[in-house]
Amino acid sequence: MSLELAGRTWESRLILGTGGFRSLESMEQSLKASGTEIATVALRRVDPAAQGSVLEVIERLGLFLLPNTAGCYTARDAVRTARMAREAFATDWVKLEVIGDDRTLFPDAVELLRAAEELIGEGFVVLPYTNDDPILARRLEQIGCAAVMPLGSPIGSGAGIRNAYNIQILVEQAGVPVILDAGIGSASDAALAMELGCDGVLLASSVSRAKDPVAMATAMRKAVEAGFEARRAGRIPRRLYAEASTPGD
Amino acid sequence: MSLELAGRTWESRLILGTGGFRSLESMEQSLKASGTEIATVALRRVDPAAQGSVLEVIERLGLFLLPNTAGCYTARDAVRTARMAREAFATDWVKLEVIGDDRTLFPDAVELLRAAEELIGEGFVVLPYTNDDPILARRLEQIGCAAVMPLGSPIGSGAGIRNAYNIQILVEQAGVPVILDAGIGSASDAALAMELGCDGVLLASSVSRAKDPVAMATAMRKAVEAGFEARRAGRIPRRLYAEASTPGD
Amino acid sequence: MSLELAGRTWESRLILGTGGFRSLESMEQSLKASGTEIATVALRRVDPAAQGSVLEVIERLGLFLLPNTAGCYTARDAVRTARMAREAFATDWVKLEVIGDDRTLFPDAVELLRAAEELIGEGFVVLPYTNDDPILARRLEQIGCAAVMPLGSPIGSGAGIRNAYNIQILVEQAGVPVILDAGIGSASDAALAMELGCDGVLLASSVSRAKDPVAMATAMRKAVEAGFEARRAGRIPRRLYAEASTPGD
Amino acid sequence: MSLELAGRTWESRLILGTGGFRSLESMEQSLKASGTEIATVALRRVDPAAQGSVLEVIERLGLFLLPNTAGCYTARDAVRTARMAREAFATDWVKLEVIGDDRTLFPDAVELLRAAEELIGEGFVVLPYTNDDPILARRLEQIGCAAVMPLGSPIGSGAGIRNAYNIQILVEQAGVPVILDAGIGSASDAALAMELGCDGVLLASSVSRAKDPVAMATAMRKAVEAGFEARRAGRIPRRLYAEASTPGD
Amino acid sequence: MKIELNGETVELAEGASVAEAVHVAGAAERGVAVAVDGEVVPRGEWDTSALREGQHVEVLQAVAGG
Amino acid sequence: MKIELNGETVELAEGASVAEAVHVAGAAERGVAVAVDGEVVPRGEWDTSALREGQHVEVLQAVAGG
Amino acid sequence: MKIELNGETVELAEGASVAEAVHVAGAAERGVAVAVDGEVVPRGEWDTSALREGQHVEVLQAVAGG
Amino acid sequence: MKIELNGETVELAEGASVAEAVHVAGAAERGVAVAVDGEVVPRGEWDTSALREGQHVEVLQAVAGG
Repeated sequence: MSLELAGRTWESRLILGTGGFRSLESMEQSLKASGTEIATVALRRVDPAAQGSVLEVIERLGLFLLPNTAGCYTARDAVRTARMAREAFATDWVKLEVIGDDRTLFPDAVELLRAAEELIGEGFVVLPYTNDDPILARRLEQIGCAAVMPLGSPIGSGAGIRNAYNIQILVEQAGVPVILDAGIGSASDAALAMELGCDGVLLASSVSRAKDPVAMATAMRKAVEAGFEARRAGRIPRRLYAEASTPGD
Repeated sequence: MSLELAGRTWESRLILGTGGFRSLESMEQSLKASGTEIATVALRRVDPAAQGSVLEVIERLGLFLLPNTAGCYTARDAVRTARMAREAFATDWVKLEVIGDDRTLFPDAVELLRAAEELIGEGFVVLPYTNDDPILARRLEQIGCAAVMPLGSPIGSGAGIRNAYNIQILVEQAGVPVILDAGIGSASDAALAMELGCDGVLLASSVSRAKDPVAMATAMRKAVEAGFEARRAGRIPRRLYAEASTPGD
Repeated sequence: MSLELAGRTWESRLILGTGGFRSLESMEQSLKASGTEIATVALRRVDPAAQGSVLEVIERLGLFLLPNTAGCYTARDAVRTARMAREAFATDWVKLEVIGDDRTLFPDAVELLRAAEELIGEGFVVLPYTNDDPILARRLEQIGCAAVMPLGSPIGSGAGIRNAYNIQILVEQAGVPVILDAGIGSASDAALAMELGCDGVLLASSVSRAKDPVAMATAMRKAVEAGFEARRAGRIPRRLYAEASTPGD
Repeated sequence: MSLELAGRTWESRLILGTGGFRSLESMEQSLKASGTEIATVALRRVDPAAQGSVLEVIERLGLFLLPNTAGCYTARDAVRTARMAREAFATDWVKLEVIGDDRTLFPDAVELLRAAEELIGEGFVVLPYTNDDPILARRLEQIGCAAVMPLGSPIGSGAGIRNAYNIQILVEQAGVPVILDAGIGSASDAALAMELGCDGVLLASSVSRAKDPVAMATAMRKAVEAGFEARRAGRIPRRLYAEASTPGD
Repeated sequence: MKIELNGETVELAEGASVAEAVHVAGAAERGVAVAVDGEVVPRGEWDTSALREGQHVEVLQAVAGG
Repeated sequence: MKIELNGETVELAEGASVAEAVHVAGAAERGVAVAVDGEVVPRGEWDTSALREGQHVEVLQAVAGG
Repeated sequence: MKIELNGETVELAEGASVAEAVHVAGAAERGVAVAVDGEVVPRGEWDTSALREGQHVEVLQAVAGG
Repeated sequence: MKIELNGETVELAEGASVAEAVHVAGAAERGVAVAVDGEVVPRGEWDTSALREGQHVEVLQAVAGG
């Protein structure tokens, strides 16, 4: 079963960020190992000294490029960055990040909604990085976001999903795909996200900053598949006490 | 990297119990989907009415048969059952279960040690189902058990790993393979067990009693691989706050 | 050490809601047992049939009356309700609730901010019921709220504090008192809230719907004191392994 | 309601260890503030240089002295230490500790049972420090221990109760008082232990090594009372979603 | 004349005051607030402010809650 | 003579062998083990070892489990 | 004339085009976007749109991130 | 004669009593227990029980702990 986002279907439910890799080689091999079809990039001032290009890697692998608005603190910045990205990459898609502060990198609900509304009005396909508040998620959905991307814990914290209940509630109430974005630390976190009903997982640091990024990318690919299949398989209920698996016990 | 148990190597780190399946067909397909190389069986009085045979399934799939002593409450019962199993299946291997009560199905430390000592003296390869006490695990190792198999939570409870710290400590102190046995509910539990450093996972109910056992068996196969690879990949540390994945954030 | 809210000081750090009690007698005894100095009330259409009055109870106990805007889904409703409360009770204080839906009773960030801004402009002392988002909390603080009151889990759920990390972060960043509002189920939840650095706890259902509300009110009074004193006492660090308390161990 | 241990009744459900204090003064004030009626002491070789005496403190406060066998790794050592304690303090009571290793300070099930059996045969009132295994607890009860004292986490770790489910199960199955011993870090841990149904709490490091031991002792006294009263008050059930506390919400 | 009082249509004398509506609503002496067509009417004006045909009057009082 | 076979009393010919008891129990060809009065009887001795009046015979085989 | 290019003051010929600024900035052929005084300039207009003294020009390109 | 007292070799008069060893060990009046070669010696026998060459004497007292 494939993931549908804004009318396009994808075989992989894992989206990779390209930040934090030690080298373009490591990035390329990890992207390949992860099986992802979508990779995010940021926009920054031209640096003539920069070696090689993330763009070439993404094109060589035939991935779908998803620009983000990382580092924007206001709707105004985020909207301008999205417009620049549209011009630079000829894509209407944007991973919308509007950050509230630089310690938590948590989204700012008010500015996020403002930017999303503006960009949707301009015809963008908006994938907002949001917190785990189901009410905010519903607002983002109502104004026309193509998905909601709640965090599990702070970006790069590797702390996993700190409030699985909110994610569960958010998923139950969502009418668009839910992508768990930010906080994934290891494979079990990614599997849990899918078991909670998320439609996909977006991660970067857990792979790019792992001791062995390629091995972790492989692990994440399998973990997302495992969690997705486990969700569909229908797990057994949790019990306080035992339930014998051998007759007569 | 393959798992070594009592001098034999295995490609799969997932061991499946055969209890709880709705049919032999479901069992066979699930065993196949799980990729396991080892399947456990129990011994019970002959029932002439019984249709088909778990034995045929295991042989057809070319799996290694691991008899257990499920349902034994004393060392004496467990030892006798192990001897019967050796006679019936011509194997020295036994998954040793000595239960303390029928609500928790928790192992009885004293009887378990007694039975293990006796059976090892008789040349058995003993794989003991134990609790998450590192001290008991070390005693089992010291008397010659080929592995220790701590529970995550009660058999069939699907409650996952209730005390990840004890499993972590037990793994750090263990000199023989550690197989997480009992309590796995879904894929993320299996992945977590491997991330904690376990060498393998043994499960039954989470697959056999899932709505779709074959799908869950596939999920478990991938989850165990994902958790194992993630462990080796070297995860990022957990942080309270964020760590930007895009330069300049 | 006393709690300071909007220039007034209080000896008790426990605020009680008056909803959910089986009788006014039970409410009165519970309020007394809790040692609270502040009790919340709601506004509803006059019901001539209603027996007795929550107002008389609050006055008899000499408590400070804190009106809330429970049941409001828009800033407009909440503002009108607050104005009615000011007229009815001759108080500028209001516990501001603006709800996003009736299943979670989670606050609606956008409408909440709108209502808070409006009411602060009209000279109200606004105590907003908010979610555990530190960014939203800072906005509420910046526009002049006298405190922020994050939820631990949904109102009446008794699920405790589902994301202790967010509460910890919110407290670290807050410049106004933080009152843990909603989700408290038992005494340990209230103690934990204070240990996380909250300045107070607001609860209702955990006491009013307990089998023995008066006993639970007493427990909550002690738990809030215990948590507050434990926070100030400076707890020992958490360790994975042991640290002997007897010399020579 | 008072706690009954071995036929004696106690008003306080908090037992304090005397290890880890920075001074006898701090110890005395903390013991007083905790409201405890029982204090544990260890036995060591006479040190003529030692200033003052823990014994005098305990007598001055009129506390019941409970010797422990801290530092014993075998039944033989523990039994001898208990006999010495009986001789030194003219008491039949002993907190029985038989440790498995010095990193976890976890009890050794086998040696613990052996020592308990021996000491009970010699007429001791045995209060065993045990792990959170309900099966081992039942064995200790069956051979005549006056209580069982499961750990929440390693001694001095301050990690709280790592497996609340096992404590809950242990309490449900216990026929003697259950004292949560070891692992308490802060007040909420002590309250939780009582809410889980424990009859008392034994702690040392969390008070003696706190920045302000006297303040923490006060907090622990209130927390144990709060948890005990909350348990008896009958808490509300945990829900995933909200339950309005105001009519008409 | 007819007004809507707490959601129910009631008959009041022409030019009845807010105070009368409050009385009809059965409100207590204290802890009561009134809004006419969504606007709060200060207690001080209850006697003097007359109601008009078809106005919506809300009379609220304290209930346990929150 | 009477023996107890898997908990039920059955009538066998005098000096019936373990093999006959296994047959009566309806056991499959393989994956079967027998204990007489708690002692395991190796498959190799089934034909030769005769049963005596009143002995308890357990014939076990593999079942799904664990 | 002087303009501010990616935060630094640079000297360009009178009426220099956006395309020239992009060249000076050392941008790659593709994956580049330009904003002049905060307004995005479509690639199609780079050659034709002339810059004026003191304008702020931002030339951005893709970097690994997010 | 030489005995081992709390791990150290000390010289005592021939036939010195346990009580003397306790004194030498510097033990307090109360809360003290003694074991000779691993066997506890009841306080009542301290004066009367004589020590022999090479015996191991442990004199313990209460310390804060547990």
